[in-house]
Amino acid sequence: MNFSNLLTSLVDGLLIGVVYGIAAMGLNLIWGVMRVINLAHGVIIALGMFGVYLFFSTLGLNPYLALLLVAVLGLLLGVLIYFIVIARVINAPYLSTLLATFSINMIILGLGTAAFTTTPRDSGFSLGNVDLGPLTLQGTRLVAALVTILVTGALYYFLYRTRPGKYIRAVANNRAAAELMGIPSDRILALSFGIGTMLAAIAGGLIATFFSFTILSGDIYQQKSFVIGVLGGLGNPLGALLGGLILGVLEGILPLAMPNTWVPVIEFLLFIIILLVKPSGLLGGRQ
Amino acid sequence: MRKIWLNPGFWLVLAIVVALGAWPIFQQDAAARETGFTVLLAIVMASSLNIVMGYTGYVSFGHVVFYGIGGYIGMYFIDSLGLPLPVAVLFGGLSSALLAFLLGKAILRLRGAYFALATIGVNEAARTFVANFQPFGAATGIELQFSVYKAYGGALQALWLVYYGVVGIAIFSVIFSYYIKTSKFGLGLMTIREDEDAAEVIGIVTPNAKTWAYVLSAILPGMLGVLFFFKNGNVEPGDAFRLGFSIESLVMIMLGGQGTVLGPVLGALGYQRLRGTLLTSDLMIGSLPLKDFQLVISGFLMLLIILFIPSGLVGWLRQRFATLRRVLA
Amino acid sequence: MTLILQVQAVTKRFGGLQALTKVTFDLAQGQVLGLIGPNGAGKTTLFNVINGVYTPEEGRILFLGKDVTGKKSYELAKMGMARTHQIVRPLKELTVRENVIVGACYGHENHDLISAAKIADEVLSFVGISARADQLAGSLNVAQKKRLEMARALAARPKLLLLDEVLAGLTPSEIDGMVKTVLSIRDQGVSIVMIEHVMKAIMNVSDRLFVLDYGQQIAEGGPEEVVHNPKVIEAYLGDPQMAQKLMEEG
Amino acid sequence: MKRTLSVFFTLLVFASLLLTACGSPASEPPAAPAPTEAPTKSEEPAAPAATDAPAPAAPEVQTAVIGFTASLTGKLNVESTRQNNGFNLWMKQVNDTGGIKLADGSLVKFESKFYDDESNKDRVQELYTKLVTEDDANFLISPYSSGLADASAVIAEQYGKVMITTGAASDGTYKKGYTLVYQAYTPASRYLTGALDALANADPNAKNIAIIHENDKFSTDVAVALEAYATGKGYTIAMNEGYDTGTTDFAPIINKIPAGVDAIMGGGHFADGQQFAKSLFEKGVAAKYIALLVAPPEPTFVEIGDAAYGIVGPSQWEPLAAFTPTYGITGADFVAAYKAVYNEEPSYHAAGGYVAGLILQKAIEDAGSLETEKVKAALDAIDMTTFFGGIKFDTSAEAHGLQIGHEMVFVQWQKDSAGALIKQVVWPLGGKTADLVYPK
Repeated sequence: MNFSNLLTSLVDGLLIGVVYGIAAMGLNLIWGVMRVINLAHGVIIALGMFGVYLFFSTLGLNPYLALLLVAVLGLLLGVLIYFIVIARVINAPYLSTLLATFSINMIILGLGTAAFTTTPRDSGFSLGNVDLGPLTLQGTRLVAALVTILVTGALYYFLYRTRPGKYIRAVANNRAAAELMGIPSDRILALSFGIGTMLAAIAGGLIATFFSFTILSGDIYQQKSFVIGVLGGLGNPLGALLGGLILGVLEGILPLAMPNTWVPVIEFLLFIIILLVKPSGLLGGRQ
Repeated sequence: MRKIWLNPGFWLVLAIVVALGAWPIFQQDAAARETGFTVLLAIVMASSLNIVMGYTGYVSFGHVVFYGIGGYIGMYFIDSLGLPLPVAVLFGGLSSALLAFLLGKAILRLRGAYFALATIGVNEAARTFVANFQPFGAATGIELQFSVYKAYGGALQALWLVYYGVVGIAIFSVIFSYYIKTSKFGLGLMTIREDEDAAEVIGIVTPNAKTWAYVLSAILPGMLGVLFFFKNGNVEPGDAFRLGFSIESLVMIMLGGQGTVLGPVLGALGYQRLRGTLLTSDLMIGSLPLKDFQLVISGFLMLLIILFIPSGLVGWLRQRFATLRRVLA
Repeated sequence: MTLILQVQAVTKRFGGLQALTKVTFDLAQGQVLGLIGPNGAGKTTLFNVINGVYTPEEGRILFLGKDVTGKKSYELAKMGMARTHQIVRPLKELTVRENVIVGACYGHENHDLISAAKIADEVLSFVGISARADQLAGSLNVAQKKRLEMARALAARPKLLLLDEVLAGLTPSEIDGMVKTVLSIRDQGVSIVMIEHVMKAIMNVSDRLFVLDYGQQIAEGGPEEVVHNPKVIEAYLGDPQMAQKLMEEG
Repeated sequence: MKRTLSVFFTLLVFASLLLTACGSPASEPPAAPAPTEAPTKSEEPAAPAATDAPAPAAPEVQTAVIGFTASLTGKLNVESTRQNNGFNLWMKQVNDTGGIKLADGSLVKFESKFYDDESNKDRVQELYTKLVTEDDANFLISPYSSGLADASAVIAEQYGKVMITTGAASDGTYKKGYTLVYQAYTPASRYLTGALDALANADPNAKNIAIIHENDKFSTDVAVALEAYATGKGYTIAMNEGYDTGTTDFAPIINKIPAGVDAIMGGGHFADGQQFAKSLFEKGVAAKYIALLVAPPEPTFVEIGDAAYGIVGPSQWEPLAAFTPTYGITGADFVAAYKAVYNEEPSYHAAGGYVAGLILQKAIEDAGSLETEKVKAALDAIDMTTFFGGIKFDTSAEAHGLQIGHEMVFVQWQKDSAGALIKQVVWPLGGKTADLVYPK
């Protein structure tokens, strides 16, 4: 193992880590605000992939323009799901919310399989490569990193500098108190769920610009999102980016030291250990 | 009051399971036997998970781990050591119990959604570990020679034998489930479910109680795993640790009513028959066969139940008709 | 006179916050100790420390003469300590009788279900909610829930009973009933530590009073003596209403 | 006593519940032929074939049911659907020509019965038992993957039904002592060995290969056999590692490929293979030869554009590979017929589905009967060339039913004169449509 090999692995890890980060962000936000583990997160990521793919390949829309549309659709879908389903179970034991979101997952997955089959799709989109010394970086991956940073920044600004964002944080902090202060918690929760699914859809859309995918592809990002959530602090959407980067780098570097198939074993053991030792996440975060 | 045999609720649930199990035997009908196998398997998975989820209030997404580990250990014993099936089944159950004991010591400290998340981690860690574990064949899994069935009088007899095993385990599982529910230990578990901190103050040794609940819920799935994979002739990591199977077990419990003895039984029966019917249905929706939409239909039904009768069928009946409580355990 | 509980220089901190500072007192067999102090004085924290919910940073707790510092709640329960919670914690999906049976089963006498059921019925009629025995605990009103909470603790046949504001939120006639119940519990030989804000009641019930303010003990002694202690009055001045009451009663 | 009475009452309630619950299976006694579904002996008035049958002295027509499960949902749904299409095409053709004539002069037509197995093992045995006992299937075709095929084989053997496997490539399945299971495809152990032969032919000096495969049963079997074959021929295995099923990010494992590797071989199934090829291209990996499982022969592989260029892949069958059949239709006819019905290029899964039917047809014709024993004897004796290639089964006790007549063909994505990517057969040399582009 030489230096350039390590460097390549590190950079590759960071690039995938950014993607993991944005994929986990929505899940983390929803958990933080309403204590709901959204088991439909993965399939919404997959819908985001199909959204960008379909706009691009059938309408010839630029994928990043398509991404905007997909984001808006994701927001609407989230608000819709909130009012139809989540609002009714949000005060029920957490098992209800788990199973409710899981049934949404089943419904979307069933419809998706009927509509798209499980044939892998590939957008075939490319922005060329950038060569930097020993590194070969794809344009699409760099843009994805950029978009993620922009989205994270925007989310940060939204949560900390705007009124609805502050409301969201107030509701996350103490829903009963926020309601007493006259914050319309129902609408704020709907907005949070909408933003959560929007982030999932954006993540999916970005992934579609460089990876092949099927309707089932969201699952793997959902699972990684759990790990990332625990790494970065469950409920802390901004920690998700950091958690994603850590996971990405681990996945990039670990295979240099061990057989590749052992990496997921390490990953999940690490997940359990962190949960046991510090359930609020390696990087702290609100409890 | 506390005597099991005087309670009609006990007889009702027992009779349902006995009848379900006996039907294919009286008919000597192989298709009924296979259907029965699927249903009874689901009943045992749901009933045993109910001990942790319904009685103790800990939602586990990792129940299938016990099924998978038991299955693997049993298959390993049959394939590599040539042990007879009943011994392998026992070992399967014991090794699952041991795993549950060790796991329980570690992760049962976590509460609520954190525990649920940890069990997902456990499932994935187990699957990826076994996929690398050479003695269990790593990714290739363990395959049995067709000739192993000869020792049991050929494949036909072996399939019946496995079926009798499952019937026995299923009957045992509901008696067991009922017994725990009406025992002092069960009362302690339900206290933990209602309020774990209060339970400690009352004097319930919660770490032990939870661990034992976990262990007791793990034994029967471990035994079932051996029977199932023996019957199929092979085991692979993906089949043994299928997260979806755990989730289906949760769904069955929700359908029937968590924390009741009858609920998981009816939930498992209903769910499996519904899926089975949808999968083999010839009905068409427009130009598309209904079976293409079985996932959508199942998801939709489940959503309706969660939104409108969250305590499940049995729970709902018990709430609506207080007089039925004695009958619906 | 045997000491049932000895609290020796107990200190408890939460991060930078000093919740209890070198709290020391003894409780003799069969006595009632009233624990008073303004809101936030650390009374419930003290209960949690005695009861094994929290482990103190410094000091020792002796129960029945044995050092039990750092022991878990359930270990203390097995030794004969029981408590009620300030905010009642009924096991909502269980019946009232089952709630009490749990107490008898897992207390220090370790009864089986059948003998526990007998004890439960006795205790339920003692606290006066036998009529509700087969209802789900979640369906009781506040006063009934408080009685249930007490019944569950009593069913354990404790040697030491920690009562956390069992009178709060009750009507005057309910308070009278509850006071009688507490006294008859004491008459059965159970030692009691009781947190209470209803001064009149606690002065009637307690053999001694112990006053906490900002985690410090500021007075201890007979009820009359304590309420005339200037330090106590000063402490309560932060809470004018309470000071007023003390003055009147004094 | 009140209590006894209530027990009694409960038992009564239960009994009535039970009757309703078990009502449906009870109403169709399994011994009687199911009246609506799957009639075993009847005319087929609806089928257009009915008009073909000569009116005078109509021979008795019986219907043989072929049962199988398919993965309509779940991760294997594409392969499974294509296979179904191919099979249905065969069935339609046979039925349209009036069916197969048996020794006793009667005609056999076919009907299929299939269920969704959701690509998982839970219900496979239940469904196959149902196919055999309730739907009265005469012959079975296996589910798509090896694990599921294993489970169904137990049932086929138990009820004495011949089962043709398609897609169940693992050699292990045929070494378990089954006697009625016959493999239509080349087994896993020979999936990539031809790719190595092709490499040796193009460049005798390329000796250093890396094997990177999906960590599942099928791909691991292929990789293990390939490593053994390669070491036997004096190759150096620079690395042999797996990746988890469902992997999308291949950068970490690609970074592990040692410098100076001549060839990269492996892969797994479609989705990962496609992504793997794409990542190799994007990371500018300088291997002279890349051969991957499953994905390259698929027409949609080309969606990844230039990344597909030069990739070699094994295929059970290719439309371009011109075998001269000794039995059944020609490749060109198959392609034309398939396109006419399904409006797409047939993949090898489609051809596999068709050939499964063709194998049964040949065996039934030779046996002149639908009886398992006779059909089995005929299958054991088959040695033919179809449009799909050679078909011959191992009849030894150790590996009964293993396919030994069929060879993989290897395709490579090349560029035509206009620069568009096209698929060419490059190996075996006898069937090639273009020379291997090497180094790619």
